[in-house]
Amino acid sequence: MSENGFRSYYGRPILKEPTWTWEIPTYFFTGGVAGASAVLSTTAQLTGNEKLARTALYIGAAADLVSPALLISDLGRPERFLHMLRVVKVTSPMNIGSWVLLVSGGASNTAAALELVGRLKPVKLLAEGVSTLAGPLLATYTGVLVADTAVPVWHEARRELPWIFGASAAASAGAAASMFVHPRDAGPARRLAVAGVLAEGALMQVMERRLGTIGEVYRQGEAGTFSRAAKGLATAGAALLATRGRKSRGAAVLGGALVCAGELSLRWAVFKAGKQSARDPKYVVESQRQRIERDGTKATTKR
Amino acid sequence: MALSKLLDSWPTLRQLREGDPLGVGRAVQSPRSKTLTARIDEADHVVGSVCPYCAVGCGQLVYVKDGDVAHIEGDPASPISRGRLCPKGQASRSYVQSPLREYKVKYRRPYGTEWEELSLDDAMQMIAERIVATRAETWRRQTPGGAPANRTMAIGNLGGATLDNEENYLIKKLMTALGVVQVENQARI
Amino acid sequence: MPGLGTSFGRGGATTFQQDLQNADCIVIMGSNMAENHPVGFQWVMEARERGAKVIHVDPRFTRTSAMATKHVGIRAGSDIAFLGGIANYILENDLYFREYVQHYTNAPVIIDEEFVDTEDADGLFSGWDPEAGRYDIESWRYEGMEVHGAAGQRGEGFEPRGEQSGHGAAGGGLKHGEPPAEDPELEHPRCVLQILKRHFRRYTPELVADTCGCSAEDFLEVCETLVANSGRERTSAFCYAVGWTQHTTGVQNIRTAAIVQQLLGNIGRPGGGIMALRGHASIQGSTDIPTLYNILPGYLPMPHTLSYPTFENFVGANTSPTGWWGKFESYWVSLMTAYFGEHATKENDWLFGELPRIDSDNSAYFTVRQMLEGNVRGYIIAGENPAVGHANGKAHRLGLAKLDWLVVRDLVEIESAAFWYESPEIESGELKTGEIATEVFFLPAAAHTEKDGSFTNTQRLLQWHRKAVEPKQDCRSELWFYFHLGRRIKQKLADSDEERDRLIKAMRWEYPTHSAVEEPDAEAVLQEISGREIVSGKFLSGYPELRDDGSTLCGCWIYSGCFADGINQTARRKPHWEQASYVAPDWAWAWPANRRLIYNRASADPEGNPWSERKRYVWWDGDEGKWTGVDVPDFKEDKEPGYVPPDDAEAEDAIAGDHPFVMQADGRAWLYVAQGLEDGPLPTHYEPHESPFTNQLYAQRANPRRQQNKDLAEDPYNPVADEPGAEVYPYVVTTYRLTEHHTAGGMTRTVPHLAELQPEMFCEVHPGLAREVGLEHGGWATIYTSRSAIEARVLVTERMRPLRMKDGRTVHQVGLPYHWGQRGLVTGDSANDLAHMALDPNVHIQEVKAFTCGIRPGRRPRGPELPKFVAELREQAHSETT
Amino acid sequence: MSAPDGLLTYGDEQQKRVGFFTDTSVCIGCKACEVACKEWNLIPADGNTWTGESYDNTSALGANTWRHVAFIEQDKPVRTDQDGGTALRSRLEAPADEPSAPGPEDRGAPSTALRWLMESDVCKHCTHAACLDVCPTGALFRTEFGTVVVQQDICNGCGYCVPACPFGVLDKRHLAPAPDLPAFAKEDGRVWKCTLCYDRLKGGHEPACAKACPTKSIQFGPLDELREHADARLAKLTDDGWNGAQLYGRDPEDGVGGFGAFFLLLDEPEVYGLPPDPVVTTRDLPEMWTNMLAAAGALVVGVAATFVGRRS
Repeated sequence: MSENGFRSYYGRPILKEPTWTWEIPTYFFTGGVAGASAVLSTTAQLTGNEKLARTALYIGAAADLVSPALLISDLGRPERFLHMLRVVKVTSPMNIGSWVLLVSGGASNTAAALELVGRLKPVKLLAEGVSTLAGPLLATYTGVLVADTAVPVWHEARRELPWIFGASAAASAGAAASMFVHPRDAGPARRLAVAGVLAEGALMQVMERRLGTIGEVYRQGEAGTFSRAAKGLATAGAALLATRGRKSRGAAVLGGALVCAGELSLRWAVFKAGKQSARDPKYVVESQRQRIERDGTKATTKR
Repeated sequence: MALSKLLDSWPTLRQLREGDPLGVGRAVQSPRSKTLTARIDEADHVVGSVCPYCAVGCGQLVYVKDGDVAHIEGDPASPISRGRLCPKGQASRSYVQSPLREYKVKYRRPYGTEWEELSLDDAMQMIAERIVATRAETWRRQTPGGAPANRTMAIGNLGGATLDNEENYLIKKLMTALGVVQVENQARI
Repeated sequence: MPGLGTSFGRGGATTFQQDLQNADCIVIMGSNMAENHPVGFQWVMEARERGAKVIHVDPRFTRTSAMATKHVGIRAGSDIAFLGGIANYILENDLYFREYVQHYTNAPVIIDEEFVDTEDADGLFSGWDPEAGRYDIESWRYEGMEVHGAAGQRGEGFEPRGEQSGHGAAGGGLKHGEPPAEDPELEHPRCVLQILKRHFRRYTPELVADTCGCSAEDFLEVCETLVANSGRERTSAFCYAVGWTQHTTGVQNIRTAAIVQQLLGNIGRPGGGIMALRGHASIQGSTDIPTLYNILPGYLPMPHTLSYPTFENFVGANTSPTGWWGKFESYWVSLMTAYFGEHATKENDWLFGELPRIDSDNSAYFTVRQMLEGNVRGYIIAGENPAVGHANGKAHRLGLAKLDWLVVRDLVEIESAAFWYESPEIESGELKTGEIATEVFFLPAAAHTEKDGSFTNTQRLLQWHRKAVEPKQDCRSELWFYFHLGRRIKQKLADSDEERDRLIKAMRWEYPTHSAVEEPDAEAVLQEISGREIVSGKFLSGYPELRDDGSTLCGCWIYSGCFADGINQTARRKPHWEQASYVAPDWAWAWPANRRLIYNRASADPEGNPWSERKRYVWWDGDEGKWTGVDVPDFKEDKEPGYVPPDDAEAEDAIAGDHPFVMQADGRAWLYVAQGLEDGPLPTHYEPHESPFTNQLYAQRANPRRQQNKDLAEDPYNPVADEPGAEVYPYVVTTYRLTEHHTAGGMTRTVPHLAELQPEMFCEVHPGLAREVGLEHGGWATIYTSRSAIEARVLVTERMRPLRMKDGRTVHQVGLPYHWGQRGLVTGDSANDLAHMALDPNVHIQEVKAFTCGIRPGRRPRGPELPKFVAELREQAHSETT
Repeated sequence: MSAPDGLLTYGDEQQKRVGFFTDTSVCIGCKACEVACKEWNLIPADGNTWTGESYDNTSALGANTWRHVAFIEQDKPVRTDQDGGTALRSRLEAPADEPSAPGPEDRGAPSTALRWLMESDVCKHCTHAACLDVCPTGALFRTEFGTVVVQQDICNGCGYCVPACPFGVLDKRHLAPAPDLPAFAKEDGRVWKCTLCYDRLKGGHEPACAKACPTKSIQFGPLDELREHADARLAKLTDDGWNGAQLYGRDPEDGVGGFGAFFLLLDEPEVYGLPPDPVVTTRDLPEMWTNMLAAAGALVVGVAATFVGRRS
């Protein structure tokens, strides 16, 4: 019964692995792109960078179209996707997320459409305003979504995850924009990408250190592979953007692509880490036993 | 009109109206949940029965719906089992409705390589003929030693511990009258 | 159940499950009650929660052991040594319940001086005939009593034995229920108690430890607990099942417990008794109303080829001058009237001369031999699966392949119906479908929910189950099948003048039918079983009303009254919470006479007062002048405790007021069984037919009277004990059931929700054995005997305790559930293919609880390689013998 | 006792909160509860896999197993006053070399102790239930009896409740779709778990598993009564010196506010595959939301910052 220090039931998992499939980590990425792009677009507009504003707007709108599609296809009963809007539940990040996605998606696509046809300017401005408010939420709530579970490596990282996801969103939005905007106008996008990558790198460090043993899954198995890939790709892309992004269009495109790939891998790393963490009863038992040790008492619900 | 009905049934509004702001209780209760009933309360009739497995003799209640067994559970009135059942007894419905259950007579002719169809009536007729013929050919009035025998040793009947008393009674009565003495079952203790 | 029948008078559990809650100690032995009778086990748990000791003595640590307050592991097949040791402990320390033993048992009776005990003949009783391989029991008799016979005729089947042996024995010469020679002080060297003392004297704690492989401490703890919880104030109960019966000493295992319980005064009292836990819904019913060769309903004997040319001496030999068997003739005549109506008359001896005669053994295993020898042409199987459920399944399947015709009736197509195209023998090529001549009829049967009828459960309780739905398509009840079969046969023979057809023509076979398929009315059959007055048609209230002049009919005298007043008493379902006591007499109907705890007169002292307030159950009410209590008194209601029968008294009137065992000729429980058993008046420890050990008590290793098939090629035996070649089969193997399945699996391997709970055949072995032969947990093992080899997944567990025997030898035991076969939702090899067909001599039951085997890692050989593999090992073993 | 979230929304429809007390000290491991549950709720069988894990071939709770009986073989005696036992080697460990059979000198030594723990696990119907909180559709809800139920006409199989449950109770059903689903459905796809026989409760019947349980190891009733009963039971077992007897999930102050279905265990929870100190994840949700808003704000600031400086 007692393998390496902790006891379990024939080594069987205590938690159930998340049933989510490839769509979800991919959505984390597209949602991030959509959310951050909205902010990028508006800010660009306010600072008179029309080209960047328009491109970011279109990128955001596109990402806002893909995202719900991904979510729906992951459902066990896709035909019931509207049930998400049956209620408003502040206790359910996924429910709130659905509303946010509805608002931000609706707004950004209205704005993009009006931009395209070039009419109803005030409505467009309103729509942009709305999506600018919704965007940052869309970009960060997914961090809460995964943190709000019993999976140790997710729940114990509840402080860092929204920040990491936000930084990752910023990086990918910036990178995406700098791929499609002429380097001359893509300065802010590049800086955003680079800054995002740097910030996220630092935050990952903090998170893994704080997680201790629980965090080891980020260095093991598929999660390990993805987080290493994420680091490598993002850093390389950021470096390229920083050094040659202003001069060479090609470098900008490649750099942007690398950063996007890196951010996608990051979401996959987090996703896989969750599965691995749920699979091994050790993380549940040890983290809870340690907590009892630390607090000298069992947990309570002070909500 | 239809819209307002739709809105009324929209839990988001009910959350506010029915004092369930978090949307975890009454407001989100579905139509099905509201009108849910227990299968046993829908039964056409209930029959008192006894578990067919071991000899503890647990009381069972058999719930019947549309001519089929809808559910079987323990009979609380039984002083022996007090409504409780073991996994086997509890699976009685699945037993009488087993996916492997046979509903038609199967016939295998001598040296045959597969089952053939046969009507129940023909089967009964053929079995009766076999018994009469076998009996006639192998009847012994006496043992080789000259003692009375009045029997055939060429026919046997096996089974009874899982059958009803009335069934065992007819088996023993018929076989004795036929001079079949090799009548047996598991009850060898 | 002659173990109980010969000891107490009736072949059924002496108590009822609910009463176990009143026990102060419960010994579960030869039973895995928690697993095989889980719902009945609730009453053991009730007792445990009230502070009772629960002792489980078993080769394995099972789910029952886990619930017990004490588990003692013993070697499979050493039960008599263990129980005999308890008897010795009680006798040597004078701890027996003296007043109970003096008055209520045959302890004071003096035995004939010709009697020689196994202690003095190295394991044989007097009367052993090595040629015939059987006992002449004359020397076992009570002193001063002639063993009456018909015209001096002696020979097999002469004495009433086996199932119906609870009566008749020691009949002749009893005066008012007292044998001629007794010593109430229990000191005469030839009185039963002294014989018993000498018989068990060598069953010391040390011998028990050496023979059973348990520790002397554990054994003594059991003895002390039992004794401490027996007597006036406290009672202990025994629960057993086929773990005791399925041995070549099956009946004597039960007899030993009967002796212990008599010595402790635990029979007929609340919280006491011997609870026989039976394994099928109506297995008790199928012995009461037997589908057995040697008896007729109510344990009336089938006439024997070698005895009783005339009805007079048949009746004479089976009528006990005293006790309830004194009315034998009225039971018999009423049955014949039920069978043959007006055709059976006093003039034609109630057709006695026409009745078929049996030999000493026409049991199922005898029939299989006959099949293999080509003497059986037709076989009907209804609700049994011998291809999987019987010992040496291979012999059975080969036998079926030699029949002309076979009828199988079941809910699903069981292995016994499919043997001709799907079986190990087809796989191995020993049988070829195209070469099997057997004509097979498979007829789908009706389930319990699809027919009316009664089951008799393990506590002699008849419970009616009503039809809930109509059977579909060709599905029919057995009642329908046999009724319409009989009808057709009667039609065919209606005009026959053949002598052989007289009985079938005479048979009463008119039962009302209903529904489109003409289903016979089960209640009409039950009415015939319960009995009626022929002229008035009045329903009988019980067997005291039966008459020997043909004016009453009764299909089963012990069930008489189950339809009293024209009411189906077995269908009564008054909720227990509406009844006055836990005895719940208004729930269904128990034989005899709706008594739930039998011999309950013994719950009062000889004067008729309760032994103690705590154990009050049935007592004599002096003011009312009758016996009263929470149950129906198992005694003539108004017979005073002090009643002394006059010398000319007969039958029940000859039983004294302080003799509670009213079915016995002397009204007393039998510690010593002078007549009725094939293998001895007292239980003696013998090794199983196949065991790795010699008998530590006697040169006689195994039961000398056990039935063997020495000359049958299909039933070869392993070399044993110190015989050369025994080391090829060095381990003890025991077979059993799991909670999740039922017997041969036909009722559970076909049910999805049960199949998934225990999906594969496995064997249970100790880590020590696993290391010894290299078995890997979760891997495969091949287990082999002289008969066959099977494969099973390996479950390594400390619950299979190895036992350390006298000479420091460790004995490992292999555990095998026997539920699997070739068909069903989950399949696997059948443990019974490994077992042999050596039998207990009294009831012809197989010894599947203890035999020997070899085991090795890996899967078994396939196809023709399998029989080759088995044969090679067998030859290896036997070549060393020669 | 704090009312479970949502129960008070029923007003006059509200019933007494009911639940299970599963007393493993009388569990005989017969699995009647597993079968009773499947028979009543018409749950499909889901695989004939032999595990070799003692007598447990069910392995865990899941979409098709709402009662699961765990079997644990140990070398501890049942009661502390009994003699200790020889090492019961777990199948996971390599067989040690020293013989585990008693040595010759052991002849006549009392048999060593073994115990075989059996426990029927089930959904805990938490006072503060994470699955209920995180469900985005309201498919999971608190019934008028205080139990937590997945409404199969609502669940869209988003799977959020699956990792949210600290006990791994809920799971998605991948078997063939039920009749109430559209034809194109490849698999059921919804999440299933114990409903505490919601339909039976509505009819005034006790849940199937509790009714079947031969030894009343599973007891059903009003939760406050069950808690009193459990306290008394624990006191008795402690007096009788039972090894490791403890209540699990009885405390209304614990990380999930107490279980609606709680247990009396004879060893630490993790031995039975249960978390030693579960917490409802949404306890920390407010903190997470504020944290997220900060991050979101930071994102805006960060983006804005990238426009500061040189304008081309």
